[in-house]
Amino acid sequence: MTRQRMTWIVLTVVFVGLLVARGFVGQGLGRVYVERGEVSLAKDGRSDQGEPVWRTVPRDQAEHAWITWSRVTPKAFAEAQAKEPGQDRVVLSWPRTVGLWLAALLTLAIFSFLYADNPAYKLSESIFVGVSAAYWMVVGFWETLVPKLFGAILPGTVKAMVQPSLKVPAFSPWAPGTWDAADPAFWPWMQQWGSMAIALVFGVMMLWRLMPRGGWIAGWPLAFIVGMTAGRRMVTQVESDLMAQAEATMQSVLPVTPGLSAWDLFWGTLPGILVLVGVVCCLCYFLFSVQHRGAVGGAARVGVWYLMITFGAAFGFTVMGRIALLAERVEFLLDDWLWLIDPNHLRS
Amino acid sequence: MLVGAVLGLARGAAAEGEAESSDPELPAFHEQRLPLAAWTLGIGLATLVFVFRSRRGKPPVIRRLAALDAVDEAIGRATEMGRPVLFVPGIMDMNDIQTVAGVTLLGRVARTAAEYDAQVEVPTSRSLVMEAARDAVQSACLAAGRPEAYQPDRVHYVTDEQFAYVAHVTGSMVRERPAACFLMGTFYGESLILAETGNHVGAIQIAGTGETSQLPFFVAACDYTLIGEEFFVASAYLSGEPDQLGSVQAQDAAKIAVIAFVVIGTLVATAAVIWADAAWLHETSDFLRSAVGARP
Amino acid sequence: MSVLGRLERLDRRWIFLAMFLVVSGPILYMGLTGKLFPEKVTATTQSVFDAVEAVPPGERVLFAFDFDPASAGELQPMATQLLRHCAARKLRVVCIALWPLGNNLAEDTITEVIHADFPQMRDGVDYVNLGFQAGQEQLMTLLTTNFRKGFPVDQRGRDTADLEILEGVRSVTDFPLLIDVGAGFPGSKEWVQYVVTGSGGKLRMVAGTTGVSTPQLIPYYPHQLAGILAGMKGAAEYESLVNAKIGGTPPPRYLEAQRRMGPQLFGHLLLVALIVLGNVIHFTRKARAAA
Amino acid sequence: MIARQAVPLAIAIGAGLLMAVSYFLRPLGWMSESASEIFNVVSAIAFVLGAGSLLKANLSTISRRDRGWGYAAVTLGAFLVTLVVGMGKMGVNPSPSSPQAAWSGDQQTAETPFGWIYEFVLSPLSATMFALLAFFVASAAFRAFRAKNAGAAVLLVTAFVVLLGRTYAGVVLTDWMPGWASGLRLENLSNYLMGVFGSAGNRAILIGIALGVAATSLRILLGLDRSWLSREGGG
Repeated sequence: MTRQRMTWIVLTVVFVGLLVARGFVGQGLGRVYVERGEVSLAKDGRSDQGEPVWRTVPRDQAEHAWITWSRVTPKAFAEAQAKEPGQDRVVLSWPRTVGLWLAALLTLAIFSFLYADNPAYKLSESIFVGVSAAYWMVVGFWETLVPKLFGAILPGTVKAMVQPSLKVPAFSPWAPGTWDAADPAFWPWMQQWGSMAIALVFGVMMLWRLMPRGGWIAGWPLAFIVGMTAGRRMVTQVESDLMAQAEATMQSVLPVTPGLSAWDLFWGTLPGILVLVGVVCCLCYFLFSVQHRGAVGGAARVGVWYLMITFGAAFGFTVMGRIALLAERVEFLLDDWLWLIDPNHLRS
Repeated sequence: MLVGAVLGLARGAAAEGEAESSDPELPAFHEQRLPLAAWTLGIGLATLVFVFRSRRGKPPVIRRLAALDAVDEAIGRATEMGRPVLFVPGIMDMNDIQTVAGVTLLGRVARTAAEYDAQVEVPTSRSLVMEAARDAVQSACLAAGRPEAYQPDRVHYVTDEQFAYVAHVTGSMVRERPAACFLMGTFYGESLILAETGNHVGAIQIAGTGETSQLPFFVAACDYTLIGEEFFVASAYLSGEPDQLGSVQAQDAAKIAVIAFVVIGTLVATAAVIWADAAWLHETSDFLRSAVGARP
Repeated sequence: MSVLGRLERLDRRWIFLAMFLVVSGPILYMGLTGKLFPEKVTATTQSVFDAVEAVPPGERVLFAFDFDPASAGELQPMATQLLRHCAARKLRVVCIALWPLGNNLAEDTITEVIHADFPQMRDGVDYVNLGFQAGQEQLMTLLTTNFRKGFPVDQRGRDTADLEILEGVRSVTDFPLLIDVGAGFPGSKEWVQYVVTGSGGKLRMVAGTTGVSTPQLIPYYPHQLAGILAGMKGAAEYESLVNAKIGGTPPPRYLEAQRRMGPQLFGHLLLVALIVLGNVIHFTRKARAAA
Repeated sequence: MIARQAVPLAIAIGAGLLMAVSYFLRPLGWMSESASEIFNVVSAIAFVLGAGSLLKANLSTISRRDRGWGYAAVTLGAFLVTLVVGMGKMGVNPSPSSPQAAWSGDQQTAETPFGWIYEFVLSPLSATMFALLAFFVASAAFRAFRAKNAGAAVLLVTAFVVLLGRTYAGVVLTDWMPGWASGLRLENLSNYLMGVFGSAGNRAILIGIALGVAATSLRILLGLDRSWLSREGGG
């Protein structure tokens, strides 16, 4: 048996032992409680736009009714039980309790990668990739394709099934007789519908890659995207970075307040001069078609120093947030899962 | 349908134009963006001038960039060791210019790899980037005269989720032990996770990004880093074509113009504080500042 | 093997273990004992506190929620304490959001602070939430000329022209103080560039921001920005200042940032120690190589 | 070859020039909005290609019984389950304001299966992966922050000052300094380093990036750099 495998076994056994022990001490650990609520609705006339309006009614008169569950603290469960033992309004949620344990185990599995690659990490990595790829596809479908593409091309269906607030236009692309250029809603609709039609054509071209022949057509939408990105970034980047940063630097290095002592004047002027020198020297470092010798070389060397200070300081400032992220995960394990600490007084 | 769509867009434009131009305060041209137009045209003209000069046989000499001179060495090492080369084009989509720059660089790296007979692995975090990267690698193999070296499955999509992508890439780094890692594109928090793992498996690492918040981590953890603008000249540098080198020279010309503006602008602004009564100094200062987009 | 040799070949997993211990140790200690580590207030934080103190009671302040749940870990404690400080000073607070999810966070903060601890404050008179409006920096520019056009209705659909709290407000400069809690674009930097710089000193601004984006704001302090709460540490310092001002034993939700500072303190010290150790090894080896 | 080379180049140049020009002309202002909507939709449609690549890679690993094929099966299973649950909005109640539309409900709450997957699988995994950074920051600080040359020394001294200046310990360490030397207190020193040297460095980097982006875009729009274009296409 290798030393590494030995370490794994010892760690796992000790950990499971502690976990079992924890389960029998005090309040135990890792449970989620929920409170039941009800939604029961009946139609209450129609709005000015002809949409049905719904109001809450007693359960037996409802046309649509369902039960909701919202998360509450273990303290709320204890209080509800103390008031009325055996009540069924606040109960233990099995799906969420299982979820909490799954989340905790996945968290530990990812941390185990720090020791070495191992089956637990590989398993959670596989789950992570599969779930997240599907997750973003689902989000892309329901948040982009349905409201934008289908909303423009099949507005009636989208309104009936998904998005009742959608305004169905009075125009149809297939029936030019319905077009009314005087209607203020017409041109915005034309724009929306037109872009979605182009998007659909481009999308089909992209998917042609899956066909045995003619996959080169996917190069067209890609070319559109690359060109569009290049054209837009060319101007916006010059505006927001080049010009804005140059403007920020073109300030008087002297403090505007009159009547300062020589000492204050010196300290007040220094930052402006240092910034100017720094910007110029760093830009010299970025000169590519000039060899870094002589004056340019000297300036470039100073520029490198400035860049190193910039990176060092940014590193120092960024580290904070990183440690906070780890602290959050540790709090999740100790507080939500193991119930070892209770800083927010959720259980007592 | 496409015709109708284009027509619709054109008419939509006309209508919006009417609606807006009926407001006398809003002329068709964004006049506050006049300085921007001047800068953009200036950079464009400089590019044309220097490209033509370069074509006429005066290509500029570009200073050496150690990170890019190391590309051949890194790929050669991968070939010798029989290990793959990993290329990560960032985690953003094709509507980010850094991803576009990363994909053009992938084309250069893949060409060298095809010549050296090294395998390039490209996991991507976006479907469109996968398609663009496949195109780039395929044309690189073709240009290297080895079309059979192109294996589309080596350029594959993983997931759009930032950290699931990172989990997969770091996991496969530890398992496949690439000899060289290229991290070229837009990176956020994951930059250091990738760079430290690559370092741990002993890969030569060359990184490049324009994401200023991540540069410190790449500088600390990678062997070579293309800092900001260096990342954007990398593709031109590696191509060695006179046209592209000419455009790099245009970048320098624009940079010298910016330096001149900044130095003169600061001096004039300072002078305007010292001689507060001299109206012409204030006017000059305001003019210079408005030329870089300052609003009165 | 010598100590130096061992340290040079130190398995990085020992460093990982050390990091885990210095972060989880303080969390466990503070969680079990309820004790906090002390805070020494730095100048940037003190000036935020002073700027809020300088606004006379009854005046209005504009409070922008420009973040989302992803950065709420660092920023929510700041937002909570800033709102609590304003309410305790009897300032009238107008909340807005330039990030779509900022609106929910503003609502949560109002519930947590005003509804719970300042029930006498009246919606629409002493505080209001105008909700989210799209438009980013264009919206900011619009607010400098026509505030009500930027926010025509409040979160509950009331016309802002009828709100008592906005009586006489024509532009954003009619507020003496702007508080921005921001995580990125659009956020504090844009407020400075598009609103504060053009106000000619009429509008003062304080910002609460994440550790990652702090470097971009420091150049504006102390002229355009009267104060900055920088990341977790800024939040913790400000929390201790507000708790000291209000007095009494604060409920646990008002100690969140200070609780998070325990792991920060030891984490930073570990990093400093690691840098020192790394260089000691480096220079000792160099000296030996030279000898 | 025209359809494969010349047309895409023409499309790219046309789209790029239109986007650039539309930024200056008010009547064309709608273009950028339309273009980004087109991009979003094309990118959402292209998910099919990503899914295809994912399925193909994992299925071939499974069918070849490659090392680790079991993990490929897990990925595939997780992918399909999430996809079916999410696409069908399974177990999602309609929105209370419009119960007549069956699919109007929000599936981001933990009550729904899809929301459960987000809250208990995706979100903890993502947060934990992000938290690994704290460990890597530590190992990088030990390994990489050594004064090998002048530049590296400057880098590490700055990081050192800022790190100390951001803790209680560092603040207390230099708290004794008298008022006239308050600029040397660690917290003020770190602000000064960032505010003066850091902002000069950042400005120059941003100006450089802007020029780099403009030149890269021009190289694409002038057809100088065509390495992104497909030579053969298909695949």
